[in-house]
Amino acid sequence: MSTFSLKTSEFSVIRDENKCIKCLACVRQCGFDCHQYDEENDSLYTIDANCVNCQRCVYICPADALKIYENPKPMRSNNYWSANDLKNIYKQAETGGVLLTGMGNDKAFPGYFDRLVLNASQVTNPSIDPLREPMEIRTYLGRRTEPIALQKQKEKDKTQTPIVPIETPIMFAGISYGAISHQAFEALARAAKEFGTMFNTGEGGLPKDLYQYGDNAIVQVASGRFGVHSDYLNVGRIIEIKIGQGAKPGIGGHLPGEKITEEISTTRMIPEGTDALSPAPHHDIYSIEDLRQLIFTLKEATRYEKPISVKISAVHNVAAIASGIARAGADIIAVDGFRGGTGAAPLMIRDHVGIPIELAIAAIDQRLRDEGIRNSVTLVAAGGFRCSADVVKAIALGADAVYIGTAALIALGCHLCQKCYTGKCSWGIATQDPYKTRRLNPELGAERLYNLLRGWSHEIKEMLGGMGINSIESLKGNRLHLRGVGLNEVELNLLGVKHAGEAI
Amino acid sequence: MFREGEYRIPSGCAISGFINKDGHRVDGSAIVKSIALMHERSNGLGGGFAAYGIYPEYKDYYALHLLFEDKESRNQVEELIKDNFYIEVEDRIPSRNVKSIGKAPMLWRYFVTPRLSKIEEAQDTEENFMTELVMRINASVSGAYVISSGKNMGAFKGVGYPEDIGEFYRLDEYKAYSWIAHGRFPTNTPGWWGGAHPFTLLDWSVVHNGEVSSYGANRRFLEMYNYKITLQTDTEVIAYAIDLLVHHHKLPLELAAKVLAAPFWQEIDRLPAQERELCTRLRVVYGSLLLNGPFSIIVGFNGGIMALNDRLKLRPLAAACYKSTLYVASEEAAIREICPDVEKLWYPKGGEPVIGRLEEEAQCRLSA
Amino acid sequence: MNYVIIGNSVAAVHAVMGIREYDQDNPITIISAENYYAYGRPLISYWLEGRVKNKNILYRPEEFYKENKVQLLLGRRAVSINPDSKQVELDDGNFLSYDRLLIATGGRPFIPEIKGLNPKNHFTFMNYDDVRKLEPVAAPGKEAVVIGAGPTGLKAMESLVKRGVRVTLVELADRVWSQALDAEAASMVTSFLQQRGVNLYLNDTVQSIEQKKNDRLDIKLNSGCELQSDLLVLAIGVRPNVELLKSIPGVNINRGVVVGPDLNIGLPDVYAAGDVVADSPPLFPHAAVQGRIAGRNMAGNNDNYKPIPPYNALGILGLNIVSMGNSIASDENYELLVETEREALIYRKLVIKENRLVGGLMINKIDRAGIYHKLIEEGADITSIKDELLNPNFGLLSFPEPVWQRQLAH
Amino acid sequence: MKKVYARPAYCMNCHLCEVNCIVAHSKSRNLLKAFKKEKLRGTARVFVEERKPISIAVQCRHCNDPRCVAGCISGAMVKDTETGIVYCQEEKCVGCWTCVVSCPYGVIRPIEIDGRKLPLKCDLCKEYEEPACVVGCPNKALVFEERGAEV
Repeated sequence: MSTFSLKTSEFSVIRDENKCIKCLACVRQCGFDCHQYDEENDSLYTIDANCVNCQRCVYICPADALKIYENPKPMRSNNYWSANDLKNIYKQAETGGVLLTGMGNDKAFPGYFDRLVLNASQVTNPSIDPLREPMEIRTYLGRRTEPIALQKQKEKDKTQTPIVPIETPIMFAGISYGAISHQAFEALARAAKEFGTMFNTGEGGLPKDLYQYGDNAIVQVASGRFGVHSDYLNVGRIIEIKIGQGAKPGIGGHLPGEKITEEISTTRMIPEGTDALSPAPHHDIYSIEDLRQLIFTLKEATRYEKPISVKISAVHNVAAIASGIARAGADIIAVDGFRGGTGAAPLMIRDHVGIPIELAIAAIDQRLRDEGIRNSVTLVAAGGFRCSADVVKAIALGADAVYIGTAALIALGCHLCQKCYTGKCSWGIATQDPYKTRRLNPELGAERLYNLLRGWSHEIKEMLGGMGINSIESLKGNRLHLRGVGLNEVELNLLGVKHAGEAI
Repeated sequence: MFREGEYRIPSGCAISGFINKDGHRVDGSAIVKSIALMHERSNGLGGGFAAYGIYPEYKDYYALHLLFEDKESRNQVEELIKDNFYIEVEDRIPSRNVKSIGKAPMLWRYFVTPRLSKIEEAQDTEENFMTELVMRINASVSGAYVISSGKNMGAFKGVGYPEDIGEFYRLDEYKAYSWIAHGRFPTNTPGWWGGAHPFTLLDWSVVHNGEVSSYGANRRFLEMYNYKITLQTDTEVIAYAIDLLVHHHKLPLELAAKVLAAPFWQEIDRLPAQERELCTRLRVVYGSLLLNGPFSIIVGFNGGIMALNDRLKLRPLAAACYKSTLYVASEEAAIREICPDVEKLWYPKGGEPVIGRLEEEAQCRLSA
Repeated sequence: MNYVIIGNSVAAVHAVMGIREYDQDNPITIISAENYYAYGRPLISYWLEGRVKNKNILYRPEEFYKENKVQLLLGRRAVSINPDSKQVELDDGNFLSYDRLLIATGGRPFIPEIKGLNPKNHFTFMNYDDVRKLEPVAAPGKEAVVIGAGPTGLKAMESLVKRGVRVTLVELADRVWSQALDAEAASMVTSFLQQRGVNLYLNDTVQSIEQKKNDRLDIKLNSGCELQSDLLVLAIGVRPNVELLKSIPGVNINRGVVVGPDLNIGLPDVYAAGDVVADSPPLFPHAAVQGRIAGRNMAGNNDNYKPIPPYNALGILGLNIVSMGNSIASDENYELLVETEREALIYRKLVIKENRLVGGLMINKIDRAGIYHKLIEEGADITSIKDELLNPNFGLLSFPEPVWQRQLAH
Repeated sequence: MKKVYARPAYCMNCHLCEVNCIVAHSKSRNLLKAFKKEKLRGTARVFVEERKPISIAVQCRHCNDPRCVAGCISGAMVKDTETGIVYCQEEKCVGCWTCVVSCPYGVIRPIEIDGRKLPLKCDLCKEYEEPACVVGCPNKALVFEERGAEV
């Protein structure tokens, strides 16, 4: 007997009986036990309450017999109290718990990417055809020491900081092994290697069998220190100290014990089945000086051969914080906007803490320029990059490169059902259930990710060519190629762009 | 209507220049003839010249060429100048009336040396002190503009076809070992005398044909080094970029050229290790100074000129030699016009700088 | 090189294919006593039923002989073999030289001594001619007595029943198909047959036959029962055709001809395959495998025949029976896994001895039976999968991972 | 010869190989017709064995010395000498099931369609360029390739 609940089904799964061939693929593939088969009657039915609209069944159904509809809001419509608000209150009234969610902020905050437009050449200078002319999007990560020490070219110059090339200004964001399956993780690593860019291990360490991808790995050191040891630091090309995450600024992380399988336990160096708790702060970083110490500890540990990145979430004072990080010795600053993804975060934090990445990029870039130290760090932006135009806009605002996390997972099949925290992911991505993880063939995943990078990169080249630019560095911080649409004075100033229609 | 400085103005143009590497000084008629041949590449909204070695008698003084639109701006500037410099000579820049040229601003020149006390006060080098001052005038005194400020050189520019500008400034009366010239075809300007080419900063002068699509990136990078961008022209940022690289960061001109028109990664990747490392670092560090989009430029400086194309060679540039003279121009004809018997003529590859310098003996003689 | 094959059934056909794997050119001659191209011998019951037409009874298409450069002597018998001169003497007086010879003469029905029995008042159920003779008389409404309830008798019974003939089966043993069915299975089959109107006499056999004037037969059984019938079919057993080899020194006959692992019969270049071979179950698959190996060896290869446990699949009136290896074992030396659903006519039994599968018997639920047969043949230790064996999901995944990985990689 | 190989690490138990197999072997070659009109559900020649979390699609291995061919009493089961494909000439088959017992992999399935007994087995979609199960596998858990000499 089911317990009485005020929660109602969000979705209806409609099966077209005329089409259904009863192959039971939906039953076998649903991660949330929505599809049921009654063997006695040889009939199929659905438990709508279980449906999260992950679309797995829709995709797998060979007969195209399934459709998922959002149920009409069962509550009286109210412009202030949204159906979601009510639903959440009902849920909490029943459980008394914190509302959890997965993936990025889905609230309807205004998006600046959607109110920025790009420039193109007409007559006075030619646009450049990327199919005919070289179009360079290679980007280097790391501290840029200037002026160039000419006389020291002969011997290895120890003052020269390590720099790392990426063949496209797009990297895969930190998503930990544990949050996602080994298969998904491997797909990211393979695609990064094949394309010549970087993937980020996230805070869960790097499984030994993926050390072969070390040259394309940014290895993270987060507050939980999971999987951090000498080999791990040395096998990666870049080390990233993770301070914050766009989806949950100011709080730590929690990977439930059910997800700590034998392999994950080995990689993370924690007992199997125990919860992996990342503290909110690093307990050895309570100030910028502490950060500097950690940065140089890591540099010492890796013979100054690897750039050190510091990842923070975009918060109100992000520009000043970034400046401090640059001065603390970081070679790369990664900033994650409030649309950044997560495997699990409290809903309130995800949806209400942090600032949009566009503003954070603009503020940090300008602040570092004002201080004359922009060239000493690489600025990597993350958090909700949906398409190549977003990337181009971010770079024009002042980023050197971007991380894509959500977009990469979508390329792997994610449908943003936001149930990562349940570990039931039907797509084999955010789960450790071996029955589901095998759904993601890393070969195919890597191919899809490679294709995504290829497509976006080509689009970036097209957009660059249109602007008459044949190298990405000429776009960096080149806000003249951006114009705002429907932005107010303050916003325009913060972004450092003119309004569309203004010539200069 | 906005004018230069208030408005970003892309323009197409004609450029020409030559240097007598033996230091032999010639009057301006040849350069005028050369640039005049490319009349069609200008539209009458700007022409200008820079000449090196023209003031041997005042070679140790900064020759400030200034334009004033009104009396008041001249007073303001002169006050500034007097505050900071000893003035050796001041006079109007000689000119002729030329029908086709509209009303000219007041054009003055001052041969000055900075007051040591002021340099000390600024706690800076003499050159930086000079640069600061020039930028201050350009940025803060409305109606006044420093056309050139180097030693033993001068820029002459205005609104009109270059041949008319040459006539106006009586260039046939100056003698220089190197001349560069510009005929302008701006797409949108009322035509302002200060906005014409060449653009100069101390000894540097730049004439330019093209439109730099990386302008925003270049500009914001230079602003980080305290360059005050006043004109919003490509020529201005090119001059500052060269100043930063060569003057402040001490890069040889050849390497500066590799910054402005960087080799493609695919070329860099093929270089021997040491060179590859250098070129990689150059691009990584100075990526923001890469001049992207179509351009051909001629840079004049004390003792030499450099011509450079964008790396795709989207704008024309020809070079030629005759005896000890090096010619560069947008079009081959502009060279043949003044040197029918060229010994060697070539079209430099995109990104490949053509540099002509005074021979050592001439250098010594001219500076003696 | 000259290949000669005596016999033209499955062993002979596979021998041809075996030879042709290694030798595409040298001539092959087949001596066939029957007047037909090789046909699927077990198909005769289906032919009689009318389910298989003349065309489809052929085991291989007519072109088979031409394509494989086989000279086929139909209706010819070999009457003697001279291993010294390497010649086969034919019934027309001719001699055929061979370099390699295959004896694939098969077997013939065993005809016991029965009072009143003569060639005209009974039928056998062995070859095409048998059923061609039966066909005109086996008309609906007629009555038939089939002696022997082994596979042959059962198939004969089935085809007659399907033609509308009322059949009485007489079996000497205490149950039908006693070589394969245990008491439980046999009782299921028996009641199934009885439900379909088949009369059964067990522990009984024919004592005498008497032809009546109306062409009907009076058949007396040992038990004293008397049966009237329109026709009598004898399906008691098979005897190998070894006459050609009997007097040749060096050849051992033990019911069939004794062969080495390479299927040589002890004479240079002479091989045997199929039902004529001693100690080999007279079963179709075994003849095929032996024929293939003998053919390869005749062409110069060196292949060994590893005995295959007997197995048989039999469909009787819709009942599907599969037996493998020692399927009847029931004493305490064996461990039995049994699943019975009498109503559904499902029976599954596996026989285990010393942790090895030695036999199996399945009725109506025969999915994946081949895996059991393979286990019997390999003699593998099945301790680890014993609990799985009769599981409805039993399959490759029931085995340890290295095993199924290897199987998939095949 | 080129064969279908299963890659268990990627088999996700969706059974679409079976569906695609059925469609490819249907008269209509149309999914809905094959299942709804021809009623071919359950007649796949490949089938997925499942033992959570592992599943594998199993099908005929097209052996060198196929026991099913040796055992076939009607001569319906043959191995094509050129392609190596083992297949059943259904019009010749009498449904005796000897092949079912012969197959060491247990991948010939005794099925009755419209009262006709037929041994269902993979014929490598000999009428198609590539087997339907491979083409339709959403996770490349089945591949069609040459893997050289067999053990």
